[in-house]
Amino acid sequence: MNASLYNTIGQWWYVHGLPPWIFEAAWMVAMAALVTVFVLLSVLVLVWLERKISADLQSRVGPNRVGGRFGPLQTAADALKLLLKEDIFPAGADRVVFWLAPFVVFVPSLMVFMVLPFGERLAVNDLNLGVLFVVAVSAFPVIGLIMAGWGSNNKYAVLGAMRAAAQSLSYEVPLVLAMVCVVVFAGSLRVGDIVAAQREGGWFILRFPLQLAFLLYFITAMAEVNRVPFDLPEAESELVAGYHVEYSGMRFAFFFLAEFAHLFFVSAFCATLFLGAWQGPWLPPAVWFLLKSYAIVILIMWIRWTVPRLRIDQVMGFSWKLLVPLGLAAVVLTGIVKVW
Amino acid sequence: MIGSLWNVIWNSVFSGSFWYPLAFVCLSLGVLIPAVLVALSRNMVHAALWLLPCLVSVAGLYLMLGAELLAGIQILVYCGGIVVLILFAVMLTHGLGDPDVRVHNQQLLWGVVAAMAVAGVVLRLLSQEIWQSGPPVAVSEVTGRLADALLGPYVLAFEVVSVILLAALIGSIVIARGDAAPEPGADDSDAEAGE
Amino acid sequence: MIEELRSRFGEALLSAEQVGRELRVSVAAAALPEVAAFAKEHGFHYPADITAWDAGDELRVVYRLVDLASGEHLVITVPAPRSGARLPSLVPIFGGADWPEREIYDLFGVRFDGHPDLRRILLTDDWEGHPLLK
Amino acid sequence: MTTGLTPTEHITLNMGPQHPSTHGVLRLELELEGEVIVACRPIIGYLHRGIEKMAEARTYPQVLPYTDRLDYLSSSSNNMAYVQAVEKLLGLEVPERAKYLRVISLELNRIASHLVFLATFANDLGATTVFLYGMRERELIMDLFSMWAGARLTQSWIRIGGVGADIPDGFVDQALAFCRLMPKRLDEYDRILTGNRIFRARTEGVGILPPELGVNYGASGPTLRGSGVEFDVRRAEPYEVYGDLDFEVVTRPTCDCMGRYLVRMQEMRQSVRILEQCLKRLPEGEVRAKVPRVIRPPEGEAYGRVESPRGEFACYVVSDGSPRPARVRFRAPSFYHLSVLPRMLQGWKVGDAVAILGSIDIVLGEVDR
Repeated sequence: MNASLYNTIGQWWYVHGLPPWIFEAAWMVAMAALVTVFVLLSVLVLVWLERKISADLQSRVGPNRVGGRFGPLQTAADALKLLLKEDIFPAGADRVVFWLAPFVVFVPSLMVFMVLPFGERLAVNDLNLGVLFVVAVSAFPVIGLIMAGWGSNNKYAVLGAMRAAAQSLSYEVPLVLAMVCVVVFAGSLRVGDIVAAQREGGWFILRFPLQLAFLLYFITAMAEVNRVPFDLPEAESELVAGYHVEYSGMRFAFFFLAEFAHLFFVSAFCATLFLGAWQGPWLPPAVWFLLKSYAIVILIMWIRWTVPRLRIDQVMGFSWKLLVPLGLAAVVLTGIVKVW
Repeated sequence: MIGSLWNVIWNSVFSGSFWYPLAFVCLSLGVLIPAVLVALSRNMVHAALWLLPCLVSVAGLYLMLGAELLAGIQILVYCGGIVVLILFAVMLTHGLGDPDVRVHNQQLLWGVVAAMAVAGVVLRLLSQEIWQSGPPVAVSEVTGRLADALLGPYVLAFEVVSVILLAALIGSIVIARGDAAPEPGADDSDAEAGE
Repeated sequence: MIEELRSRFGEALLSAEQVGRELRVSVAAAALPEVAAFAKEHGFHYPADITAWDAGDELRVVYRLVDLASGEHLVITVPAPRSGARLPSLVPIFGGADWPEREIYDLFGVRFDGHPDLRRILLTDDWEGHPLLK
Repeated sequence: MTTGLTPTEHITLNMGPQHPSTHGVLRLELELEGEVIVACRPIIGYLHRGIEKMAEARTYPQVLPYTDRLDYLSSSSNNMAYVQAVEKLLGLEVPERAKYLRVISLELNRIASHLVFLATFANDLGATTVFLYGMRERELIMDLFSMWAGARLTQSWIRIGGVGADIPDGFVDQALAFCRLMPKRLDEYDRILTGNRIFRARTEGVGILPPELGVNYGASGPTLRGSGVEFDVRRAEPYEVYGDLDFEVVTRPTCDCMGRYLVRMQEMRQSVRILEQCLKRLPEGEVRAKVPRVIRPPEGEAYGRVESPRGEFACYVVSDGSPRPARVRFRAPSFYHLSVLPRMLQGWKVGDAVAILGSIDIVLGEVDR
């Protein structure tokens, strides 16, 4: 549907002799807006899902009033409340940095969705360096976290920011190594090509050395989105709330949105890289895509509500002493298998 | 009259010849202004943060030259890695209570001399070269060619560099570790006070 | 035990009686550290409780040491004047005396010589007076 | 940790008095080097209500409700310590049934308190689900408490001379049902938490309390037993009917957070064992001895000692022969545990601070009094 719409409008445009790049740009802006709306709505669903899943795991009921028996509108109500709250700047905060931080976190977490194929040709822009784009853009939010922590003029926030920086630097390495395995296997950095490669030879998770890469990706992805057992930057019982301890209202909502958008992204990207993306029998591609993504999301939530939190040095040691060597081994192994 | 002017603008707007220089000027300013602010900021963290737009603009310049891979790596390594490291180091070593440090200007004289010297060399080089302007030649598949080059003729050099970098990484860890850190709780005073 | 204490400390031992498993002794302030050290040598390792009470004419500072092996209690009572009292601190002998001594200082105004960090503990630093005095 | 190259700056972090993991209004002044704790100063007194002073102006029975507010997670131990001291002064003998009921109350309270420990300790380490599991079972005990005392926390059910009222019909069956359920739930906790690799990595070898140091600082209860010292007031100086009951004093030699945790987990099983014995042996009869209308103990002093869930909880009562006590002093185990805390924290990380603080299971109500 997407492809045909693109062709129809595009043809009309060319026939009328208008410059093609305006059409391309407008198309991209429209798709980006669409994806943004989709992501924001997904976040509402995800937050609700997280509450319901955690409630179920903890033998509680969870949201059960707003919007019916299962509280589907609870998150929307909470979001509305956050919008209406007073915007507080802590005394002694670095106002500009404090003001800017939520956006530095939020915008990249939306940008990464631009290369994600929601279905066949259903990506905003399937860059030929898609994977690199994802890795590069995901490097930004951590700067936002540091800005938030430092700008708040709060020691807990600074500790949280330092943890975020250390953790993100450590886990980016195995994350990239895991992606390198996939890229080597697919022979392309373009996300579309990676999906195509899985159409021919089956899901990447089923091909020999890539199970290791999947495991690495899954673990590091949990660390990248700061989820238990890697939620140290915001460890509630230690640092109260970490880097966003001083944020309230709208600004807090931005962090929250970014966190869940990022969670959805890493899950969706996981499905794209390893689980054959939108491909699947009978159901429409977009449905398959969502099913797989949500399966990973639920898995991450399940883990979050089951295990305790690690200590910062254990987190770092885990990455440098185990994941990085494993990642290197995975890359070498993938190379060997590929050359064979 | 007005119509023809409008035509000129219209045509230039829709051809690369208007946008390309504009983007170049914007990105250049995006490099230069933050760079000056990095040097002049009194606040260490602000200085480190100003690096960010500076480096992103450099990545933008790479993009304009059709070097997407380089742009991506620029952002990944410099913004995601180096700036974070700098921020980390600043926050760890610098007092949290007093964010404003004096920018040390004792070496102002030498700084000016050095800057003038560099500027002279650069200007001389610039004046010698004949610069072509205009939109870049469309370079297709830079990445692919880069990959072919790295894994083809230069594979040995590539591997040697990788090994050297790995060795440097391990070496720096060994140096940074220093002596084995004392085990927590194994403080001697604890034991003697216990009895 | 009583005999040993008496022969060792003589005049400083004001009174001594055995009540059930409790050996209640009263000693002069000056002899307190020695008595405590002596008690510790004899197995009373555990400082169960250190407190004080205002008996009207004087303060009584009560040290309860317990021998965990035998279950015996040694209750050392030290009389002290109601104002300006100074006692030797037992912190070098019993780490557990640290906070209780601060508490006694806070609530009764007894100063402990040799205490490493004698500050108010329960009340705020700018509190005037010592509330548990009658 | 200073390697001499770049001295990192120490920062002082105030943990508390409002902080999710200080279990009340405790303030820890931590001096940090990066994440490593260089020094710690506990600052207390935020919850000081002057209960000891107030007690001097109340009659003996009137003091009792104040004791509920000390260690609010196990009010019956506080009641028991005070009542025991007063009964010693009076030389009062309590009916057999009341003694059994008191033990039932104490042990139920011990389980409830240890469940809160389990819940908060797990929560401090980030395992939020276990928090709600602990609270879920605690609720069953709270139901039992409301049956006999009408209150969940501040029971004041143990009174001078016996207990407040006899247990209602159906109590014994409900309590026995709880005793049957609890071991299964304990197995469940073990499955989700005790064997968890992350949990073990966070607790094993962390926060060492050497036994000599513990004894020297007056530590007691599970905190001391986790360091291998077999000291339990229920065994050392049996009160009520503990002397006739069959139970083990659980100790662990490891001296770490895990040791203290395991001691409490095992103690819950022992408490279930004690409860079952008491519920089955519960004799018929009076639940309250004859107590004079105005309690006027003879001049003297008494020391009531109880093994509370946190350790040796004691009450030192001095009587001057009047209807009001001359001095009531509460010996709170948490007070002593907090005073060793700086020793246990040194050299550990901020994340460990909450684990170690959680493992000594303090209640600020009894620390500040």
